[in-house]
Amino acid sequence: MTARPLEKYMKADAIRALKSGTLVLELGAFSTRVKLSDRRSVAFFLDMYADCLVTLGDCALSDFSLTVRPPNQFRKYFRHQVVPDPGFGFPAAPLPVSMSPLALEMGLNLSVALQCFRYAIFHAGVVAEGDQALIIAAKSGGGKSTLTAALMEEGWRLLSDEFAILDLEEASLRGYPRPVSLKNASIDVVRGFAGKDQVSETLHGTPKGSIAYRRPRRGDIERMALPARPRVIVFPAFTEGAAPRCQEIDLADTAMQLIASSPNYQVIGERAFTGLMTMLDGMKAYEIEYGSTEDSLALVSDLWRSHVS
Amino acid sequence: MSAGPNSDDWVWVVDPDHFIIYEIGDTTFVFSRLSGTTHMLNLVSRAMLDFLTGKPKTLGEVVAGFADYLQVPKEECPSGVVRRLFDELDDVGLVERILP
Amino acid sequence: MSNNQKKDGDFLARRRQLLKLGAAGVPMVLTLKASATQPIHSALDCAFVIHNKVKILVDADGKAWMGDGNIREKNGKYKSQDIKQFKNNADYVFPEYTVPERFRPDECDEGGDSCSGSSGYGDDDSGYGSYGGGYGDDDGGDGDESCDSDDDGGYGGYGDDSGGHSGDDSGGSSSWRHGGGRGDDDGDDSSGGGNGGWTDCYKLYEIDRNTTITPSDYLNGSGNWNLNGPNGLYLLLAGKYLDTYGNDGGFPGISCLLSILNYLEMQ
Amino acid sequence: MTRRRRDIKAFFCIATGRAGLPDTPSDLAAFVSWAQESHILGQVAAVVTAEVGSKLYDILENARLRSSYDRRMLTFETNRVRRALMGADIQPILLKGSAYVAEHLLAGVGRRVSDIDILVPEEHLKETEKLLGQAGWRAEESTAGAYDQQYYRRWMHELPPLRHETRRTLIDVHHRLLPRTSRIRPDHLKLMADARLIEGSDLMVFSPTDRFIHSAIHIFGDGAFETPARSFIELFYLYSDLTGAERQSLMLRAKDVGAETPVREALWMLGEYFDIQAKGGKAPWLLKWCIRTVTDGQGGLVYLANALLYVRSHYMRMPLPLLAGHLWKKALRRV
Repeated sequence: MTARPLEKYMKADAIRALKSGTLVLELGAFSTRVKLSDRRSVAFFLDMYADCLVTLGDCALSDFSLTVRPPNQFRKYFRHQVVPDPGFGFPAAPLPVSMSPLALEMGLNLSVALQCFRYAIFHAGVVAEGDQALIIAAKSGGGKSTLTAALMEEGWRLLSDEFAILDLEEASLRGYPRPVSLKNASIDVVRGFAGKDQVSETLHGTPKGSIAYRRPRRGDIERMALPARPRVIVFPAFTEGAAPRCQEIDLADTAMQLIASSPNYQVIGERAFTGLMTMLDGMKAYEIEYGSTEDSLALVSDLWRSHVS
Repeated sequence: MSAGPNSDDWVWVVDPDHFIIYEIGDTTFVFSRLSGTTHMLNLVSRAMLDFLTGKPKTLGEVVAGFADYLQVPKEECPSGVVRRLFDELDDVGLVERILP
Repeated sequence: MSNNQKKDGDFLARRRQLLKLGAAGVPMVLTLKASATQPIHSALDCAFVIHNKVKILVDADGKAWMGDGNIREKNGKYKSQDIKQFKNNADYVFPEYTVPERFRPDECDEGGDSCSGSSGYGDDDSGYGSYGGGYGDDDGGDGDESCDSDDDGGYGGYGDDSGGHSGDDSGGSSSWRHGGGRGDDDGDDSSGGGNGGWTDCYKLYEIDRNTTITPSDYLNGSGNWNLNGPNGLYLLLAGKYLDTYGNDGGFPGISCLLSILNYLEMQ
Repeated sequence: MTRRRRDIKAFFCIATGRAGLPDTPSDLAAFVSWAQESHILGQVAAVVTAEVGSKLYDILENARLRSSYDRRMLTFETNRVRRALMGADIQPILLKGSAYVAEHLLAGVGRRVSDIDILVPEEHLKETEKLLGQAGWRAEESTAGAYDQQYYRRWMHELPPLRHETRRTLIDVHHRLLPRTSRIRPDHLKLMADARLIEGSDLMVFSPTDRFIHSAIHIFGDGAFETPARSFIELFYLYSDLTGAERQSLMLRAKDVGAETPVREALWMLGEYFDIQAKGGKAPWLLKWCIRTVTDGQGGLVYLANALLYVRSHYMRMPLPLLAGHLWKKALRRV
């Protein structure tokens, strides 16, 4: 039972497996059993995860099980809603069924954030050149995902849009290339430079505004097993009309902010501490402020050139 | 709030096996193996940690001797500050009492 | 590797500076935690919109009624008749001691209204109803009419947070929701002030229509609730409701709150 | 996924290390998903090993990391309780998880816990509460309300749960084992009289026999059925730790301390799921049906069985009028 790319299976088989909860997604370090109940999330999954390795059948073990389902068995007859259910009594908020792709993506994020302890997880995007990685820390309104998507166009490979996944032994980051989540204005920006077919249809009126996803490329998935050593971390700040600015920040502050952004640092304990301290050793951290995607790319490329040759 | 009752006669120590340390500039990151929690210490709290590491002292001795250890004049290191500093380490379980 | 041995030129100066801060009460040990106020992953970054005006009436015993009825006010007193009307038509009723002291009315002119005594124990069957409701669907219709009106919930923008089906999973809960309709003893309240009187035995909180409430705003750095103002009171009541009935829909915003509570629980 | 009817007994065997893992991938997958759903992966990981590099290895390693956090947290909280009571002449008895961890019992390995339980003599309750309060454990706002306080103090066997201001951990301070209103009235004084000091500590734990009895009271008398598999494995290990002589005198002690019914039910369960044929095991048919249905976890009646167990747990704790009142105004811990 070896995993094959999703698109290599008969479509009908894949759909049947998704609906019966017998499809296991093998992505990066994690296997996730996925069960979907509505057409929209199935279509989204088949499209966005087409290049990902999956197995069908009920024999595969998985780290996580995710069900996107109606909130309860009665309600499905009344209202069209779904919730992501990562299987440990985490009742996230119900969403209208039209937003089931969001529920799916939220559920996959929750699974990693709350159930993974084999790696230290930090809330950040990660891209890499070969085996050298750049961490883009998440800051509200900072434009992490837009910057991540823009760097993909510059030839960087995507490790993850949502999490820096730190190996506890060797201070390197693992790939988990899932769709990059784009909000509001950045959707059209990314459609502009990545091409229409690289971005999913837009979900309007979600709790976070409009959302669309930029798919990981086949190359990102093929190279996901190659770990990358982080060299630079940026804390992005998008400010309308701002002149590009860049300021080095103290690694002690960086450590503090990364710990605060980690859902599992406290649980893992000592190995997360030593892992993080080892990772930071020799890294450079910067706060960058910009008013346009071009400026952000220029800032990052300058920093990268001066520290990583 | 304090970790618990205290007395100037009680003997305290910091056990170096119960934590690990990384330094970044003047900041010391301490991971406590007992609590599983990470703490950031500055130069002064770090000095208190060193002052007690492997060297048991009564609270009275800590209060009396810390200014000298820091090499600062006594008036710059009032006993109230020393006691509070001790309490902060006590609170997070980094100092441990040696029972008589 | 004692720090004492590797002092450079201004090492001592920096220590002395820190000691001054210490004397001023600045903590010298900082404990690092994932901050509960910074909802780490996006799923928890939830908010919900109260689409219609909500009023919360609180009495001196900490009872609360939630509804949208009109209550006339004059010089800090409320029209007794309106109060009675409001209670009878309330969508949700919470028993005494639900609301903490700080939200309750300060002084109460005893002559105005006898704030009724113990209720709660009266409705003996309510407990059992909820078991029944759990697996049978027979009770379902009950929840509907009151819940549809407050169906604005959960997530803003599409007002579709599952109101109206509360009966499905907790039939017994209807006694809580239908304050008046279910013969809650307040209906029999012989308010001393009479219908034409005014009373200050209550405090009224109002939440405007289209108010967005972000539960995580009411968490402090160590993950404890810091609930204040009408929105804080709303969250408090939502929490009480949640603990009794679970995430069964009905109460607007409940799912959002629940996801945060669960997150905190796991910290 | 269509599943065959699960062989729960065989699963319990594997989960406690008395049988090897299933041979076929589909049986293995069924076992692992049962363990995941039953929240006992940590317990399984304590006794089961897997080949390095396999997915099972990852899953078990993940569970081990998770449960070592629980153990560390419990140990540290126990350390903090000791610190808070230092100098006072109070020797609390650690209950349940914190006792198992302090005593390094198999029953404590991998078991998920969220709070710490201690038992102090009633006359020390006030002082304990005061000292814990000074050390940062406060009644939460929800339970600090007059009703809740009154409810806990009058009817329950514990103070309202106290949450630590900065660490956010919960502690339940008991002065008896079940509520005053409870139908079963175990004689906590007799259990306390036989408690002993933990080696190298000034904290205490129950004797091994009483640990089993208390666990049976908690699970069958107090109705802690949210995670039956977890509770049953705990009882199994506690029973396994008893010597032959202790097993012989178990029923006698149970009768003596007024815990005959829950201990009989626990022994019935050990026979049902762990093939332990202990004398005295007995349970009413309805309880058996509920437990079998819930443990099996399949079929439409699970909900009914769960609901009945829930009613039962409250029924066991208090008389009817009180029960109605409490469910009506159930205390809220979290907000």
